[in-house]
Amino acid sequence: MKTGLASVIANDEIAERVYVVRLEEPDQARDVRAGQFVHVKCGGTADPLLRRPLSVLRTGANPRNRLPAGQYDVLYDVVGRGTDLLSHLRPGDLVDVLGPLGQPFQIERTTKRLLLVGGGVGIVPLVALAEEALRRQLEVTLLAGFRNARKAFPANLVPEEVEYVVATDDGSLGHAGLVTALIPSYLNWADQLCACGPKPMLKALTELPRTRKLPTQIAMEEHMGCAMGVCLGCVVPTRHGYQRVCRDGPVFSLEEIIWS
Amino acid sequence: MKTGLASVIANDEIAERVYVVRLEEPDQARDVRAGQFVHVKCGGTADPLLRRPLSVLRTGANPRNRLPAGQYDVLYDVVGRGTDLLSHLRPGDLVDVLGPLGQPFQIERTTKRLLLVGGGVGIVPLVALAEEALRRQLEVTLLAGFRNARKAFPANLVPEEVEYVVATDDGSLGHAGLVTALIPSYLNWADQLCACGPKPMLKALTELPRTRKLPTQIAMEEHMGCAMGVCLGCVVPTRHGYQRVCRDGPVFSLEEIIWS
Amino acid sequence: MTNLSVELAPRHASGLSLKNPVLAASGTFGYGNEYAKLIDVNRLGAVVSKAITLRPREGNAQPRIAETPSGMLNAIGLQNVGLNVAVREKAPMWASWSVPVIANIAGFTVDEYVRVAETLSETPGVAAIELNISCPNVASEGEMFGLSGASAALVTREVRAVCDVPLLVKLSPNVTDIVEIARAVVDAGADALTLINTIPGMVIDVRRRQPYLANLTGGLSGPAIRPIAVRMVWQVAQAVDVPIVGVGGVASTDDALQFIMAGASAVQIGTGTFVNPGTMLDVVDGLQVFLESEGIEDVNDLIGVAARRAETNFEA
Amino acid sequence: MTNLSVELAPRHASGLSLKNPVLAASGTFGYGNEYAKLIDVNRLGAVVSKAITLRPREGNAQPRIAETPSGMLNAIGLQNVGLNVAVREKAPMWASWSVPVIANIAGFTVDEYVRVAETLSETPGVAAIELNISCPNVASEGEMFGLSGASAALVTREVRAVCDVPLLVKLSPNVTDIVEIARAVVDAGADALTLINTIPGMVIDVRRRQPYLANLTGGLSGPAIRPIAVRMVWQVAQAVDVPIVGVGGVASTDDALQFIMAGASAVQIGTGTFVNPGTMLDVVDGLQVFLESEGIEDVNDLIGVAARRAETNFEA
Ligand SMILES: Cc1cc2nc3c(=O)[nH]c(=O)nc-3n(C[C@H](O)[C@H](O)[C@H](O)COP(=O)(O)OP(=O)(O)OC[C@H]3O[C@@H](n4cnc5c(N)ncnc54)[C@H](O)[C@@H]3O)c2cc1C
Ligand SMILES: Cc1cc2nc3c(=O)[nH]c(=O)nc-3n(C[C@H](O)[C@H](O)[C@H](O)COP(=O)(O)OP(=O)(O)OC[C@H]3O[C@@H](n4cnc5c(N)ncnc54)[C@H](O)[C@@H]3O)c2cc1C
Ligand SMILES: Cc1cc2nc3c(=O)[nH]c(=O)nc-3n(C[C@H](O)[C@H](O)[C@H](O)COP(=O)(O)O)c2cc1C
Ligand SMILES: Cc1cc2nc3c(=O)[nH]c(=O)nc-3n(C[C@H](O)[C@H](O)[C@H](O)COP(=O)(O)O)c2cc1C
Ligand code: FES
Ligand code: FES
Repeated sequence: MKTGLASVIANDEIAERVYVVRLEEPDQARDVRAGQFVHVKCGGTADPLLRRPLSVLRTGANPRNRLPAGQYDVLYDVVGRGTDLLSHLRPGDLVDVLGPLGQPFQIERTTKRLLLVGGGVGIVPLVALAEEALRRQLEVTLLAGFRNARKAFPANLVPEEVEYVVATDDGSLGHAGLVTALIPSYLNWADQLCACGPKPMLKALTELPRTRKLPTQIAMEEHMGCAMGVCLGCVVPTRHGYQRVCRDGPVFSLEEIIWS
Repeated sequence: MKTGLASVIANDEIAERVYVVRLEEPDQARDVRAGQFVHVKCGGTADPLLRRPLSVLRTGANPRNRLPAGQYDVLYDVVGRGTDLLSHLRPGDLVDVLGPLGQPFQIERTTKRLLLVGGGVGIVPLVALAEEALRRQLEVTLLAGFRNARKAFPANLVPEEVEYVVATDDGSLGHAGLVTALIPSYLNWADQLCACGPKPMLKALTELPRTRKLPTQIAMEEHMGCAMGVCLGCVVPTRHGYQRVCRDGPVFSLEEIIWS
Repeated sequence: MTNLSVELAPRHASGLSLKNPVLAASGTFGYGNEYAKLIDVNRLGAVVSKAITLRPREGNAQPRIAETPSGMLNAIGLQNVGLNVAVREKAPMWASWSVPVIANIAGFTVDEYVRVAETLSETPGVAAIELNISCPNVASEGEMFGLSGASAALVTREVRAVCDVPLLVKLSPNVTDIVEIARAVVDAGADALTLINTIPGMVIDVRRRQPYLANLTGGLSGPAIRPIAVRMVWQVAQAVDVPIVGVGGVASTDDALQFIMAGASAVQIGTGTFVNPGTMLDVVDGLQVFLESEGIEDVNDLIGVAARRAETNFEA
Repeated sequence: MTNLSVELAPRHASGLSLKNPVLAASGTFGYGNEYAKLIDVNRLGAVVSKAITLRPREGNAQPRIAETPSGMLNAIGLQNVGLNVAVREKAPMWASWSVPVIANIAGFTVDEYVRVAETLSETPGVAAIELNISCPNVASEGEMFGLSGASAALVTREVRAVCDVPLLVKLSPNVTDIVEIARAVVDAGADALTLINTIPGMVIDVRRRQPYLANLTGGLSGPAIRPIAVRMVWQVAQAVDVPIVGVGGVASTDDALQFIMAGASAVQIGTGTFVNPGTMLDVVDGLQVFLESEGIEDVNDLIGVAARRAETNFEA
């Protein structure tokens, strides 16, 4: 973990208002694990003030990813002022990045078949996790939900070996409807589930028909101040009181979380 | 006068931390006169908040300037956060520009030999004025003071027909010392004087040895809020009370100003 | 179809009905004509004039303004043409416009306020008066009128007595309990409240090792103060039953909606106009678009809606 | 060669001498160890802990923070581990550091404050206590202790009586007359004053038409409030003769110098650390560079220099 000035290698629009920025910062690229995030300063002035948390999509440190060892990719959807500023970055620009931060996903030792469920940009850490899992020769299925075809990430973002199943809210690509509707048919196949996406999607996981115990980890989102565990701005209610998404998470065991 | 999104055609460093940005906004290019300025939003967020006033160096509307009719040049010294943001502009970017604003220099009908005295970026409106004067076939001398050779503007910025005399504080280019020391030898030659630069330089003009009346106009600087004449932030004390640099100026008759 | 018009003085015979809830803030729009080349002033809800005092004022020495993070300090020192010139030269111009002009008035004694208010209230072209009580009171060792309920009420009452047009009182935010002041001023006869005026601030010029502004302190305005202004509008809206005009850092339609939903019947825009002269008209258009896209027929239905929702959704 | 060290409690036997005038602000640096991987905490002048209350507190519901122009609102609700855990688990860690740790304490009754202060003041590892009086006082219908001179003085006096270590009192800016509160608190025994705490603000979520924060309001911090904080430090510095710790929006060496020149003996940095974890150490280094380049031997010579200069240069 460090604060570093990462240099922009590329910054390309891969879906409607969705960009992948490739950054070079060897220490950060080396250390990052799937599910961890970086905290990015957008623009050089006091407005917008706070950094933006963004998951790491892939790192050169994993030889499976075809990018130089000192580089890593971050994917962002342009939803507000900070991400809009990022979309104007050009190769050669410097970005102030803090990270990697947070607890990564943990693949259980016994896991052979990993089911990943992502909504929107929530699939970012799952792609990273898929790469880690493939390195360990697991079978991986990624179920991904998007608003529509224009917002869907191109299939080449996902490793070839992964079974990649897409659902869109409006049916403009893949299955029509919520991605969670796809899960039941994989429940018997999978021996671990990892998910990331909007809160309603994650909450729906608690209501899946369960015939046996399926260890489930989820990556949560909350607005962040420090991302270092001090401001207590990013907490979520858990069975052991409020936990910090930035430090105790973003990855939590599903059963820990108390849903409101 | 209008608020327009001007597009950046070029943005080049012409001396140490001094840039010329070429903008395209036909209405503004058409209307602007020497001594007028534009009020430029630097960056797209609330910090820095206020626009920055910058004089126009040359406009395509004057056929003597070799640039397309809808374009104009602005020259700026990078001294703070706003001008630093400007220095990152690249061709194709859009800049929010309000103007042209303020009262231009007026060449008197009887003037034949125009003496211009500029300090630092103060020579910008004088170059514009020189172009206007040359169009009317006047003789023009421009005395320019800079901190040092690195900060001095290249001679090709000044029209060829102008006698261009440089002084630097440290003597690294041209005469050593203050530009105002050069003025006396031109006093008999000139029949009008126009000046722009730091306050001490302008004030020194009141102490020149005068053998005859030499009509003198100066362009003043003050920090600006609105640049539209409403906030009263930019006033200077004159013989008719406080006057607004943005609206009543920036060009004033030297004798109007009350120096503190 | 959708209605943008609001009433700022329902208690007053004139009503002070505006065609939309977007006003130019005092001191940031001169006497109303300076921006005429850039925007159609008659499309505004109303224009509030620069503060008018009994006698013309020179104002403070330079520097008068300083930029701060997302804000600015000003210490203009109430430079203005004075009552006589305002009546003779500005009011006739105002009378010729379709947009109502509200005269902002300032003074250093109650008597000064009263004389300015009395004259302006009888002057054609003045639709209403906005009492700026953020001025040092000569009689109280220069403490601002707006800092205590008693002195704020006193000046309001005296002005009310001579003022035939609607009376808005503009509150200083620089107080422990804005609600107390608001209540006192409403009880003293204010038809509406404007809040907030600027917040005193200081910038030190570290090179010269002294305060940057000649006046030492200046008033902070702009987006930086918006959360404070919205909070005060919210607090006061729960406590009084006259219309509130929200002001402080509005730069967009969303910002204006924040004030309206917090309880303001209208907003004023000041520093936002310096940054972008089109801000006020953009907000007028933006409110229209918002109402249409949300299927709301009347902007009045949005006033204070956040308080009503919060009651049901939070246990606060 | 140059001296950066300052004394925060000259009236107290311990002096509370710090090696430099840069402190981590309460609530923005946890219990001091969270940033250890990023910066050398022992290079700071001091660390101020998150507020400690008698019993552990869960804090408020989400959302707790909102970004605003050049600032942020927080409504954490004093979530903390409580006195017992602080004494058992945090203080021993503090005792092992060379950097002094100042325990920030909060309470809802005078008795709570007193009990927390008494225990902490006897706990090794606690170098001083900072009294956060921006808390709702249960006995006064939840009005903050810090809003009146009387209640601020009361809690200061009671805590002073049981507190053997130096006592800093942290003032709320949300008052008409910060000088009155400052004087009252100094008379009641404060060794030093910290100002300012956050300013109450609100953001409305216009999509959902309700306040964004679950707590409705939150405290505004960050660069947006810096001019207000500098002005208050300036005012208080003219009025009291104890050291002042300036806080509010410091993000650079120049910002820290503004506070020092306005009269602060030291600065705290809060939100600035969130934005850039290196801010505090950058300021320590920057102050050193400034002193050297300006040929000033002792940072103490800069404290309040702007007031001395303004007296000679302005007629204000
Ligand atoms: C651990 C974590 C990992 C994330 N990974 C990704 C990712 O890989 N790709 C991606 O596109 N997005 C990701 N997000 C969401 C991303 O942080 C927000 O979309 C982003 O902060 C929005 O910033 P903005 O300035 O564009 O939006 P604005 O709405 O202007 O932001 C205003 C404020 O709200 C915060 N905010 C807004 N939306 C969110 C959100 N969903 N989560 C947290 N804070 C938010 C911003 O950080 C900022 O402080 C992640 C969030 C978290 C907490
Ligand atoms: C009528 C006029 C014409 C000008 N023409 C030119 C020009 O052609 N080229 C050029 O390089 N500069 C010119 N200046 C000066 C230029 O406006 C400032 O250098 C610029 O505003 C500095 O902005 P900054 O953000 O880089 O500096 P900062 O110091 O960060 O600015 C902080 C604040 O101070 C103001 N400010 C700082 N210096 C000045 C100054 N000298 N005059 C006015 N405001 C200032 C800024 O506008 C801003 O509000 C002109 C000024 C005026 C008034
Ligand atoms: C340059 C300037 C001058 C002002 N003059 C006055 C004034 O004369 N009378 C008054 O009541 N308010 C005055 N104000 C305060 C504004 O009307 C407004 O209350 C404040 O600026 C907050 O709004 P804003 O953030 O939109 O600017 C002035 C503000 C500025 C920036
Ligand atoms: C997230 C957060 C939590 C805070 N918690 C406390 C606290 O527990 N006690 C306290 O006295 N001040 C607290 N503060 C106030 C800060 O210590 C400081 O006074 C304020 O943030 C202004 O400084 P800044 O602009 O540098 O952040 C908190 C501030 C923030 C942003
Ligand atoms: S963001 Fe500050 S504790 Fe998590
Ligand atoms: S800058 Fe506002 S009056 Fe000149």
